[in-house]
Amino acid sequence: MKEQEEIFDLLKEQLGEDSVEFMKGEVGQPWFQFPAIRIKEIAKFLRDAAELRFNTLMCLSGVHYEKEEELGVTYHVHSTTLGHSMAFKVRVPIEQPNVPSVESVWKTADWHEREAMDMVGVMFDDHPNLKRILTPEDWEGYPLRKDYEPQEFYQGMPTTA
Amino acid sequence: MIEEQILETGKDTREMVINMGPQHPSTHGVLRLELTLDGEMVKQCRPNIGYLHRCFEKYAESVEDYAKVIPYTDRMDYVSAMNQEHGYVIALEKLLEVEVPERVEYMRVIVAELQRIASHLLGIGTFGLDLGAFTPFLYCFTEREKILSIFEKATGARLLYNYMAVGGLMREIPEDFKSDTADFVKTFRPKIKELNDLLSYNKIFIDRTAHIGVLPKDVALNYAASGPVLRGSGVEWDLRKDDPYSIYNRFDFEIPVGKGEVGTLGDCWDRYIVRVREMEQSLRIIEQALDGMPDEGDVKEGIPKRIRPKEGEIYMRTETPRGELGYYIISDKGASPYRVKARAPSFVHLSMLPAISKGALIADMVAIVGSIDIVLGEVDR
Amino acid sequence: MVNPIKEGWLTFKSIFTGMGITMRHLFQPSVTLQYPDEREELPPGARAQLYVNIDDCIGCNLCARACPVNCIDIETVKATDDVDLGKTSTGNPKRFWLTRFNIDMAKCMYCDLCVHPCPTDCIYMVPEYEYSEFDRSNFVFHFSNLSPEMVADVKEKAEDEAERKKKEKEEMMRKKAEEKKKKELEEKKKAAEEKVKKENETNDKGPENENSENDDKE
Amino acid sequence: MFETIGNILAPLTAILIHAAIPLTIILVYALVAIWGERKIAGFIQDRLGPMRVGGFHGWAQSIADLLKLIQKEDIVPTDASRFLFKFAPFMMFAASYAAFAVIPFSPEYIGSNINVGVFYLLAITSILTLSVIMAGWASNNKWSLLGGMRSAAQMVSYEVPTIATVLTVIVVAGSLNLMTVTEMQNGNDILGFLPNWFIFQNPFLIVAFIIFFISILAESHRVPFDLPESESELVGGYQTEYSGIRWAMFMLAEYADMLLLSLLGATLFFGGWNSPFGEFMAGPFWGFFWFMLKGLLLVFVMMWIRWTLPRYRVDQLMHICWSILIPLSFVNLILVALWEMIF
Repeated sequence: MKEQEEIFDLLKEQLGEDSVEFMKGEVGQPWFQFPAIRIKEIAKFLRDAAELRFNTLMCLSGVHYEKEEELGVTYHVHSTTLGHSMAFKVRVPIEQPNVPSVESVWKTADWHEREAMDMVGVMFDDHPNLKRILTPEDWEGYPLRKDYEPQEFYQGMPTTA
Repeated sequence: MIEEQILETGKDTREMVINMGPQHPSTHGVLRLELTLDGEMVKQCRPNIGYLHRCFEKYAESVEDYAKVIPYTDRMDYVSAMNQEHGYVIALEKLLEVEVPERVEYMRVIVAELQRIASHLLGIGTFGLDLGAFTPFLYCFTEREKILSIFEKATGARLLYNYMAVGGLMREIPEDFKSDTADFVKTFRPKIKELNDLLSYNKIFIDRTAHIGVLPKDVALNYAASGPVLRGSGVEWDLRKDDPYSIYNRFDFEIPVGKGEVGTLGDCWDRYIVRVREMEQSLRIIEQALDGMPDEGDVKEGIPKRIRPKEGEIYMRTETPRGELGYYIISDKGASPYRVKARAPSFVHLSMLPAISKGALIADMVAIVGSIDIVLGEVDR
Repeated sequence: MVNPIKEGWLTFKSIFTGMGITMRHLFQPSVTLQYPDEREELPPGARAQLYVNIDDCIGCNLCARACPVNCIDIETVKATDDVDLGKTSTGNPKRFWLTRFNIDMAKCMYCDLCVHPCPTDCIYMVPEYEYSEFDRSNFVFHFSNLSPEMVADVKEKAEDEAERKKKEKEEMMRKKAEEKKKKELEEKKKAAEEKVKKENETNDKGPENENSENDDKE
Repeated sequence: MFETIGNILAPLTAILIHAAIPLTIILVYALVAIWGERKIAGFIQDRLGPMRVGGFHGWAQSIADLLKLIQKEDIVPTDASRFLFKFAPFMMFAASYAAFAVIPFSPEYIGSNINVGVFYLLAITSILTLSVIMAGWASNNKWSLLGGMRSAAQMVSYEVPTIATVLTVIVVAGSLNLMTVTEMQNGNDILGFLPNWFIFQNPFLIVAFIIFFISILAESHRVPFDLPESESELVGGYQTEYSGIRWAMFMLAEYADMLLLSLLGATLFFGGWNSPFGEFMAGPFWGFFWFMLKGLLLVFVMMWIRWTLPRYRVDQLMHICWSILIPLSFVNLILVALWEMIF
């Protein structure tokens, strides 16, 4: 069981001062922010480090930050052996939304990443099967983006009643 | 010989691709499994989902009120609507930092546990139905109806309740709620034994479910399985105990885990029996909660007039009948949430279907899908 | 050799246990009801159909705003001054004609969210569940009790009154503006007179002048 | 001239009447049994079953269903093998119906009193397998094909223990003629009061009956061996693409098959048309009554089992047949023969 601050110290030590940020909103839970390019390596470290042992990825969500014109991915991990959990994020620009896949670290990320790609449009590199999952494969646009406009016709059928 | 034939015709006649679903009696809704078969042996299984997709998350972002999302959470996992609401209101209460009255907390626990029993009854019943046992299914439904009637008295609805509000409950608790629930608990205990005799320990049922769809511990953890599926693999992990929310830390109950009694650890039977035993534990929780619930108190006083959380985000997870349901809510001080993501347990469990179904027969596929107890409303959201 | 015999014995035993249970149930009374001959009475708070007690509605639109699926459609017209719509049974004064109060029960998702905000408790769920229709448009329930002529009449009146009031307002505004102008003019005059006076006085005394200016402001 | 016509017509009429009796029995039985099964299922599941059509407990429900099914459009899938698809249900019913020819319904009535009755019956029921494969293959549906294949494997396999157990009875009786077999079970001599039925004559025949009963469950596709049409796995098995009257024919054949095998069991083990009380309540009509009662009792047990148990998987089904029932039935055959030699 480790507090968030302890995890922060540990991560700083491991990854260097400038590649980890510790953030918190006015209310709610704090999160860490990592550079997108290193996410796979960090994920592996989080899973395997003896003091952390984040063996399961609870949730992976894609977020569209409209003001900043960025896409984000939030990972929530927890450890069933040590009992602590944490959240961390990566942010990428919307023009080049590439994030390395963590599917090889946590298998559960497979479908979560497909969903994030389907809904928000984050492209996960090295994902074995990055196809749309909830919407049809030939759907246009990413529904959970804030500026999303539904297509009017899908295969000749009107999408609105 | 066959190889030559394949080269000549360009067709591999040994394998057959078959679509199980979206309209198939045992895919529990509109799940489509693309099965590659060798005879009746499944060589590859690819789940195709999205037939029930309603984009709950977009809805949640577009309605101008946090409270208006609650009826939509009901519609995710429609057989355990109470638990879905519970998670969402707890998350919002954490964001808003509101205190919840004692009576409300007890009531929420009671309805959540009743709903857990109702949901497990449905899961067990349909599982039996998938394996050809029709009668236990209807016995389970008879019991489930009793729970729904209790709910109907309390909330006015039988399936989709919209009962929990942020900081309170939508309706006053009816006077005879306690006695009704106590009656149900009393009559339900012998029914579990009957169900065990009729289905759980039936040799044919055991033959069908033991050693099938084995999910080893480490695979389960790597796939982030939760709830009865994870416990069936022998991991003692229950959010009600390990990350207590609401007032679950006040109750004394056990976490049933699979032990591989009749087959391999983590097979379909283990996942099934965990559900049966969980119902007993839920009854224990309900009894304790009925004893502890204060008789007086306004359930509506804590409801805030306006829900406007400050900027921030939260990931709140609760234990639903199907496993860990997480709500990831980002607030930007607006009237509606900036982002709501529901981490649905069925979605995660379904994603490991290809891993545990290799080499199974078609009949086993049905057993495996039944034993992980998915609800497509939640998978597709 | 022992194992298969034991297995076989267990199989038969469990089968006979199960058959014993089903045989017992064979003679138990049925738990189902022969709907529509017999009906179960729904509890009083059951959510089956929305009902609006239109006499108590004050047209505040809170229910329509609370609805997550926008199935409530309300149009109100402000009552003219010469009519008194009376009060609701809860004592709230009514100020609007309800020219339209439609609920589309085909859209409604029975969430009960519209019921709670109502200040007069006039919208609520009733346990009436048999209202299936062949045409979807029949699901739009019209609760307004005004006849179309009445609606037109009321609208016209309201428009007239609105126009009249607008005119009155304009008139008033105009008058006010005129008065203001007059006042200003007078004040200017006064100011000018005073200025002259003051100028005359300043020549005599300086500090007094400041005082008088302050007085003016007050 | 008229005499010649009379000479031809008279036996023809006789044959027709002879043939019509079992047909009537089957049709009436099927209507009653389908209604009865639904009622039994209903009562077992704490509900009532059909209640609307016809007044008392919905007795006319099957008739209404039949009328509805006749009116249905006759759908043949586009890529189906048309002739086989259309022919299969009728062939299936024909096979079950033809087998009734050698069943002795009462001391006075048997369709055809041939000396190789049992042999004929077992041979003709093998055609059922063929029609099921026919239906499964001709539908051009993958589920149907799987169902047809399963059913072929199942029926061919389970014929072996059926025949082996029938053989044990034949060993005791010493005749293949079902009428003779029945007549041999006349009287109440065992322990002074038990009827002379084969099941009481020889302890090993009880084992034989159990094996026989399990086998006929599988032969007539009843739970726990209803894999060919297991609705929760194969949608509808070989019946998936059928509708309307053709589907009704399948249903009819299935129920007829159930009755046929139950009646065979009643003949072989429970004394056929013999009254359980010796001479009391015996005679042609009472004989028919007792015979049908015994058969329907077995049918009831089949239904009762159906609404209790889950179903086996296809490999377990084969395992039960080939490594349990068949060895057991052959060992049992030897034991029965030894018992007969010693006593």
